[in-house]
Amino acid sequence: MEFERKTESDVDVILLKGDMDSHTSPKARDFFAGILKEGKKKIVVDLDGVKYISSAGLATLIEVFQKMHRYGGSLKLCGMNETTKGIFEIAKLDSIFAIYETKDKAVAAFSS
Amino acid sequence: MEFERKTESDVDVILLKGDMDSHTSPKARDFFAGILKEGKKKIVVDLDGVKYISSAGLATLIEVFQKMHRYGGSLKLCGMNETTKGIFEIAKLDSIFAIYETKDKAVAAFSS
Amino acid sequence: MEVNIGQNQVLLQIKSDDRYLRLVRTMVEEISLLAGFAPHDISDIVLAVDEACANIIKHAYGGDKSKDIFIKLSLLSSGIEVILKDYGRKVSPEKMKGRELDEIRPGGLGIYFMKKIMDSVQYITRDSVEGTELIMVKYVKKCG
Amino acid sequence: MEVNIGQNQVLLQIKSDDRYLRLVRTMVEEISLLAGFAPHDISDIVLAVDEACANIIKHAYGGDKSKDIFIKLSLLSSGIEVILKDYGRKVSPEKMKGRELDEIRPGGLGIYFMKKIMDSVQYITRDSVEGTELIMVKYVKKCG
Ligand SMILES: Nc1ncnc2c1ncn2[C@@H]1O[C@H](COP(=O)(O)OP(=O)(O)O)[C@@H](O)[C@H]1O
Ligand SMILES: Nc1ncnc2c1ncn2[C@@H]1O[C@H](COP(=O)(O)OP(=O)(O)O)[C@@H](O)[C@H]1O
Repeated sequence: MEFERKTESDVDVILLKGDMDSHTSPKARDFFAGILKEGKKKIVVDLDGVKYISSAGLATLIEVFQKMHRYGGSLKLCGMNETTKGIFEIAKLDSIFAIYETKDKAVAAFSS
Repeated sequence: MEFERKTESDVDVILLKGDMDSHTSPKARDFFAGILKEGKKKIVVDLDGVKYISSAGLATLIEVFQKMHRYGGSLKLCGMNETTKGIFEIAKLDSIFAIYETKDKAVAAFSS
Repeated sequence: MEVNIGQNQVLLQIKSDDRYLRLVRTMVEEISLLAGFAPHDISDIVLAVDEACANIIKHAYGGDKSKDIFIKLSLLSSGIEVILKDYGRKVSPEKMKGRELDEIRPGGLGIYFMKKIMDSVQYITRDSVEGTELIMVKYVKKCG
Repeated sequence: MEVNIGQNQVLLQIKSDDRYLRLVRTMVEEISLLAGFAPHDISDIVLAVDEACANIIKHAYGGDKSKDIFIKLSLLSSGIEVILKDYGRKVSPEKMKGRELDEIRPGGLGIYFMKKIMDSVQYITRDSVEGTELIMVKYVKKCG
């Protein structure tokens, strides 16, 4: 997996690239641990580069979601494809996460 | 494999879709046999939908090329991707076939 | 695992190493395509088999990357059968059940996915035989 | 073929049916990716193995779709080894050579591709052993 991080106004945008399975998720977990340490309150995770996500990838995102929630931060997701959207739906996580079509919409949602 | 056929002025444009390997090439051979029977003189084969071609696929195209040559017809190819272009090059067929980047250029070449 | 396969079967043997999961997924994708499944079903089946393999690596083999996993894929007349064989820790098949989704927590989704996606999910252990066999079947639905 | 594989190996068993070639290709692609090959090399390796399998089906098994092909892929420290085992008609390894390209004709490119692409291509037959083993190796080039 590859990770790209940039800031748009006061929002941290994380672009993930690669499959999020049980092989790659530990790396994603480490990456997010570093970011959460900074106590970031507004994070957008862009899944545009993620073709596949398994329960291990979902677990990583749920962990980020819950940890941020605990310190009053908020996580938004965007850029899902048909496959990843379907997997969120089977897991009934589409109603738990704040999911946006595009990165711009997700970023904008923080200031509305 | 799938085949689409259309006519642009007096040129027959054949769009191929799918991998051209030893499994699919017999179908392609049959398809072309039907077209060559009509004695078509100007044919463009658009490989835009072909992600992969093996020696079996090349053999099919060489056969079309040679049969058309015998009755005074001419075959042009277009729409190759990096992979298929590479395979034509290893086989040194890039100098044998008339290869164009786009379908429009291949069709236009017939009237120049 | 026997080494005879039928005309409609392929057999893949890998080590219990997560880095081979991608390979397993592409293989399941190709066979599901041959079986005539729709794209939506194909990604589901890929997910189910990925979860099953990941569970074998994590639970049956406790993360030991050096053990064997056999994956036999069969094209049925209208569907696909996946058999996963491991030689690891046995758990009684009744214990292999997914949790409810009402609680949001990381983990515990694998078996839920498998049961939700496949038409049949069956864990088989035998006293005289090492390890576990997992048999999953999914049929091509004609409409919908 | 033995059923023991090493940590860096995967073993695929298929029937000698052309419809499984796509599956073989995606599998070779995935392992070549793990081996660290560049995209250009990966499509070449995929081609070489596809040609080798197609030859087994066509020549060693004469088109009989019901026979076995074993494909063992090994990640080397810097490259990939592909072993293809069939139980079909044997041909003396010296006869397995590609033709020159000066003549343009359909066919006869398979072995040429394999030798052009791989760093080593070796056919092995033994009097006491059924069929043929084909061993191909390609190394990751550091530059160029
Ligand atoms: N192949 C297996 N071998 C042994 N135990 C397993 C296996 N698969 C699943 N289990 C058990 O079933 C439980 C639920 O599995 P699952 O729903 O995939 O969630 P998770 O793996 O995240 O715990 C696991 O925690 C484990 O105890
Ligand atoms: N696996 C094999 N078993 C037996 N003979 C083979 C095998 N592979 C290749 N050959 C022989 O070598 C020849 C050249 O093979 P190749 O270069 O792939 O061209 P083609 O298959 O188009 O003839 C074949 O025609 C065949 O006689």
